[in-house]
Amino acid sequence: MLEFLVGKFNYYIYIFLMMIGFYAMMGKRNLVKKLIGMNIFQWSIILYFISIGAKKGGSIPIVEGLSGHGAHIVSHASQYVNPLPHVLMLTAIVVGVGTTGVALALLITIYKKYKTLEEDEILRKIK
Amino acid sequence: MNFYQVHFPILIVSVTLLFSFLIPVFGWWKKKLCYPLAIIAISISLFSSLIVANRVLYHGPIRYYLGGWEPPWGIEFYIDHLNALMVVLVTSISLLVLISSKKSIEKELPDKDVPFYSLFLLLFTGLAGIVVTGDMFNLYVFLEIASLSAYALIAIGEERAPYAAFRYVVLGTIGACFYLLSVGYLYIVTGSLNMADLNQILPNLYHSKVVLVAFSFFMIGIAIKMALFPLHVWLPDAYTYAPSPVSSLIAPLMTKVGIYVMIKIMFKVFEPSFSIEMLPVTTILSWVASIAIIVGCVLALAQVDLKRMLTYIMVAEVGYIVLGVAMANRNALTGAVLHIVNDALMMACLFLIVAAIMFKLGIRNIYELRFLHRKMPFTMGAFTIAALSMMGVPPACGFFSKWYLILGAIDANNWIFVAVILMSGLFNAILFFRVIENAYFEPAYAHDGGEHIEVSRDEAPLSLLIPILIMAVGIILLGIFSGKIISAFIQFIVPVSF
Amino acid sequence: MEVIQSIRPLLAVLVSAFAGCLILLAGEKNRNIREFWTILASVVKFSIVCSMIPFILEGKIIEYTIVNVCQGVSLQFRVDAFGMIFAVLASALWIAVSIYSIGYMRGLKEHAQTRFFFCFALALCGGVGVALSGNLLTLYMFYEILSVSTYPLIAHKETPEAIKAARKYLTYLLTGAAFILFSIGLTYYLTGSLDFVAGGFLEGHCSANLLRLLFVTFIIGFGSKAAIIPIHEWLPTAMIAPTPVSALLHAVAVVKAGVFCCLRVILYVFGPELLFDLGMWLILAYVASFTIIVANMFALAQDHLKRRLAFSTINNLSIIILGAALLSSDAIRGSMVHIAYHGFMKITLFLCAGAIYVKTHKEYISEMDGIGRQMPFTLGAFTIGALGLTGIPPVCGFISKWYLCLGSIEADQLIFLIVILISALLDAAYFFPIVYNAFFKSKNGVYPKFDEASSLVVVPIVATATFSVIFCIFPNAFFYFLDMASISVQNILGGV
Amino acid sequence: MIDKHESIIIKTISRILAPFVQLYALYVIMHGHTSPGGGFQGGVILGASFILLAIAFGIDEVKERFAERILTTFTSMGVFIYGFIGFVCFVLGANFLDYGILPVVEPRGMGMLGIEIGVGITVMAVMVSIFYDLSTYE
Repeated sequence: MLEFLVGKFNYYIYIFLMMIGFYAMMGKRNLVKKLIGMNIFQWSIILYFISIGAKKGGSIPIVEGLSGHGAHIVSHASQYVNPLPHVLMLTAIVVGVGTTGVALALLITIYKKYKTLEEDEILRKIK
Repeated sequence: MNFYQVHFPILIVSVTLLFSFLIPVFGWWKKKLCYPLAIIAISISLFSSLIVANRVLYHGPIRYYLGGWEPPWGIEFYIDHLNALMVVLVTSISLLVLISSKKSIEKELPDKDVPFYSLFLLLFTGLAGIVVTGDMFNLYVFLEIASLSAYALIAIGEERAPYAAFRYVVLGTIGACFYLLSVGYLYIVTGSLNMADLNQILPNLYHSKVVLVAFSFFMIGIAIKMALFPLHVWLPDAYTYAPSPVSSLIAPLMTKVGIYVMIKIMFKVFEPSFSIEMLPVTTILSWVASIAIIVGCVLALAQVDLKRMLTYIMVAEVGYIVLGVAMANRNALTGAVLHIVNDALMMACLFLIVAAIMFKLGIRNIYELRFLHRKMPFTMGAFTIAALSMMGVPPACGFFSKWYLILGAIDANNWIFVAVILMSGLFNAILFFRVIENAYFEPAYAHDGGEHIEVSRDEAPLSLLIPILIMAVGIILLGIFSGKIISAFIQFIVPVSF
Repeated sequence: MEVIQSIRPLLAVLVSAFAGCLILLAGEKNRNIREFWTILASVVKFSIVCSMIPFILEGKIIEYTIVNVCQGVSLQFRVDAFGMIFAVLASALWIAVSIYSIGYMRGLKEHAQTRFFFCFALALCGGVGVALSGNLLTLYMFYEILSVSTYPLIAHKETPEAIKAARKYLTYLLTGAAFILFSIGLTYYLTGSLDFVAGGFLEGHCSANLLRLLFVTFIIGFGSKAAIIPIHEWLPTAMIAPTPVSALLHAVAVVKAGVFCCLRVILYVFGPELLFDLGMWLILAYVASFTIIVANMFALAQDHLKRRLAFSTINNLSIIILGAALLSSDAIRGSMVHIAYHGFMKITLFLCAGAIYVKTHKEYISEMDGIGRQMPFTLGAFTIGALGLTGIPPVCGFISKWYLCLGSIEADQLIFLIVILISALLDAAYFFPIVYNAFFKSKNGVYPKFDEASSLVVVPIVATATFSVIFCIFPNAFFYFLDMASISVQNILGGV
Repeated sequence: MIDKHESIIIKTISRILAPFVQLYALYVIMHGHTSPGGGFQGGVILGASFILLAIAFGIDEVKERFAERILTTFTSMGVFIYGFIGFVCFVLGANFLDYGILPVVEPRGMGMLGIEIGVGITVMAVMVSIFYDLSTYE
């Protein structure tokens, strides 16, 4: 049982973070807190992706001792951490930044219009 | 193949991407150049998508390796019959909506037209990219491009738009993250992101828990993106308060592209047998879809605002198509894919008409649409054609997709779905005749008051009217020639195992 | 049964649609041109339809395929003898009614006349399309066009009752259409093709019960337009429409299309033998005779002239269905001929009702004492029509009733013979009082002086009345209705 | 409005620190194709240096040096570099973004570098413009 727990601890962490983010999005009334919850939600998935690529004893995916003329030297892959999730997560991070940027801009316009960020007050003002 | 034949798939996406960044620069310098630039960009994409569709028709699927890398490593654009049909659909409707948006943007959002056009092109790039790409993660990137520009476009709208857009942001991000999670899970198990590649690796992995979890995450994520019944909460507010040219672009295409992704993943990545025998996915989906149809129609009945009524009808139409897909037999799937095309056209036409009415009269309440048939005769004529097509009156295209759906339901021998499809036809009839009645027949006091209220004809501006009329004629032609479209494209889409 | 390919059926159908667009273009401003387009279209349509009669009489069938919808089904016209009867009827009467409606609309200075004539032309396009269609899908298409294009005509007055009547009209017809769509889908699923085959093509494709269910859904679907009793509600309330509408559409084109489709289903989809084995023909016969009796009872009670005529139409439609349900050769021939002859007679009655309304604004029979002296021609034609409908010899109603009686004897079903005779009796019961009041009663001794409606109104009435008499003396005059009926009976019953 | 910061310490340190941050950012961008780094990270660091100046000296000060209009052109310019390189490979016959075909001495590396520079510029410009939009609340 213990090794099952220790072996898979990164999955538990990402699920735990995800649920925190999920709760914040649903539970919290303040819109900024919802936004922070959304960020936690996104970042837990990025963390999960990075944890996929990890290998025991693997170093960062940079090929040393290569004069860089791009020849396909056979490098033993087990030495290096799997680079693909890292590349994917670059894009996911940029997407996260983009979403947060748009959401913050929305919050500013909402604040300018309703002078509050509490959801139930906004709903009352809308009706 | 000569030189330029090869590179058209990438032209569809990259030209509009670059032009969408060109427009803000021109915006500072010479404002009135933005609209022609946008038109050029999308017509180039339309031109290249037509060529691509033509080549797919005669030479079969095209594969285009971005950066020259072979599929398992690099990203590839894989265009088969389903993609070709969707690309042509997306580009043609975007072009028509763009032409019609010039006037309504100048009236509704006078100072925001430069960002509008660049975001419009970015949204188009996202949609075209989703439909063209053959790589799972690349599809996520295009999905996010489309969603982000959609969030921003919706937020430009009237007073309640930012709040509706914020709710759309939150829900849309959850959907996209679920999709990303399912890509991650598939990646752990199979080690590849390419759809065609996955199709080979997955069949012998169906019993592993990870693949089941990946499939369920994927279905929830895409259900949010296409506003399937329980997860459609964001759609009515977002599309009603968005400015009218924006809603006439997003409404017909965003949900249809979501459904395309579902079909692609359910039938092209995972084997159809997976979602029929292994997991009871099709039964669940078909029940959820039929509830979606009923709830969509009933809620639409309760609406007074014409545009909000159309959004609820769209929830029902999504249920329609998903029901066709979920019934998993040849006729039903043909009906579903044909309905994607028909419904996109009908919805675009209806939303453009609402935009024209908003532009001219500024009202959306159904019961205030008085004397419309004399004020805007052509617009109301197009509305009647689109309404008849939604109801399933034969010469228009709506009937033929309903015809295939009913055949599929009878083939699958579940009579409840046949009843649901026929019922939704009647619901649509009630919904649309309510509007036609108000628009065409003035109340009695207009007569008994002796003289006849003389109403001058002030039709919507030409640039708004021509796209509407083109779409109305298209609805009729698509109806008559649906047989040709099926034999040309949809025949090959249906997986051989049905 | 040699088949000719020719574009005539498509032209015949599209003429009125094209004329509709021209009418829209002409618009309110230049009314005379618009009226000219209507008359020209009706004449051209009638001539195209008549040009096809010689081929049909030689036993040929004209076919034309527009486009292939899915395998085994395409939008296709197949003109056979039975379809020709209804097409000739509709286009011939359209000429009479279009002349009449010009006089009527101008007489009452109605509003929105462009919309009226446009929808009229579109409705005729649907009507003739139903007559000439070759398979169930094309039939369904024109059936829907017919229902939808008559909606604005009913709501023409735009009073709340008119709008409510139109709404009721739509609910009945679109629910019926849903039933039809289901049954067409089921037939396609069972047999793989939808083309009409004289004598039926549903033989042994599935279990008897499913066939019975299919027959019931077909009859409910088409019955809603053929105004069988439980689902006839919309016809009397639709009488609020202007008289040319209720004359041509609700007496001839629309409801006849419903009966025509019922007959198509009974004779060309199921076929007499299959129906006989299923035993469904007896149930249909009982439902039809129940409708006949009850409709006549209602007619007796109506004081509003047009509602009484509406109930008499319901009664006659069920007589046609009863004739077909008896499945004997004479009965079928009688019902087919009754479609044509009833059209001519009933349109005369409706046009007279319209003329009376235009001239004296009287709608209720109780107010029409001594009107015969005031409008002798109109009421004379009314008497001829009334005589015909009760089946008295000099007018063509007699011939179809005669064949129907022969048919019911041939099918040795005496009950239905009695039903037909009772219906003739009841017809007399509610038509002759009108004639008597018109001519022999006078409002407190003073006979109104001669004052006919305008000639544009009276000429069509007299023409249709004389036609009804001619058809009795020479049943095969001009349009060879009787021959066409016997040809189609031969095809159906396999030359028995 | 983020206005001038009073304390001298903040102003002097940020004035000294800014160039080194920018230098480091350029290093990160340049070494994208062989060592850790690349367009995104470098662009963000570059953007951060301008934001640091904006916080220390106030928005208007930095806006004079780096106006809104230039920012938009920088964003577009970055994407055009990326697009231009893509189209050059496209015109020369290979697929979009296939650097192997470039007539440069070391095609793969140089092509990658060009893309990294374009992306770095765009990300820097977008970061700074997001900061401008969010902070100028009037």
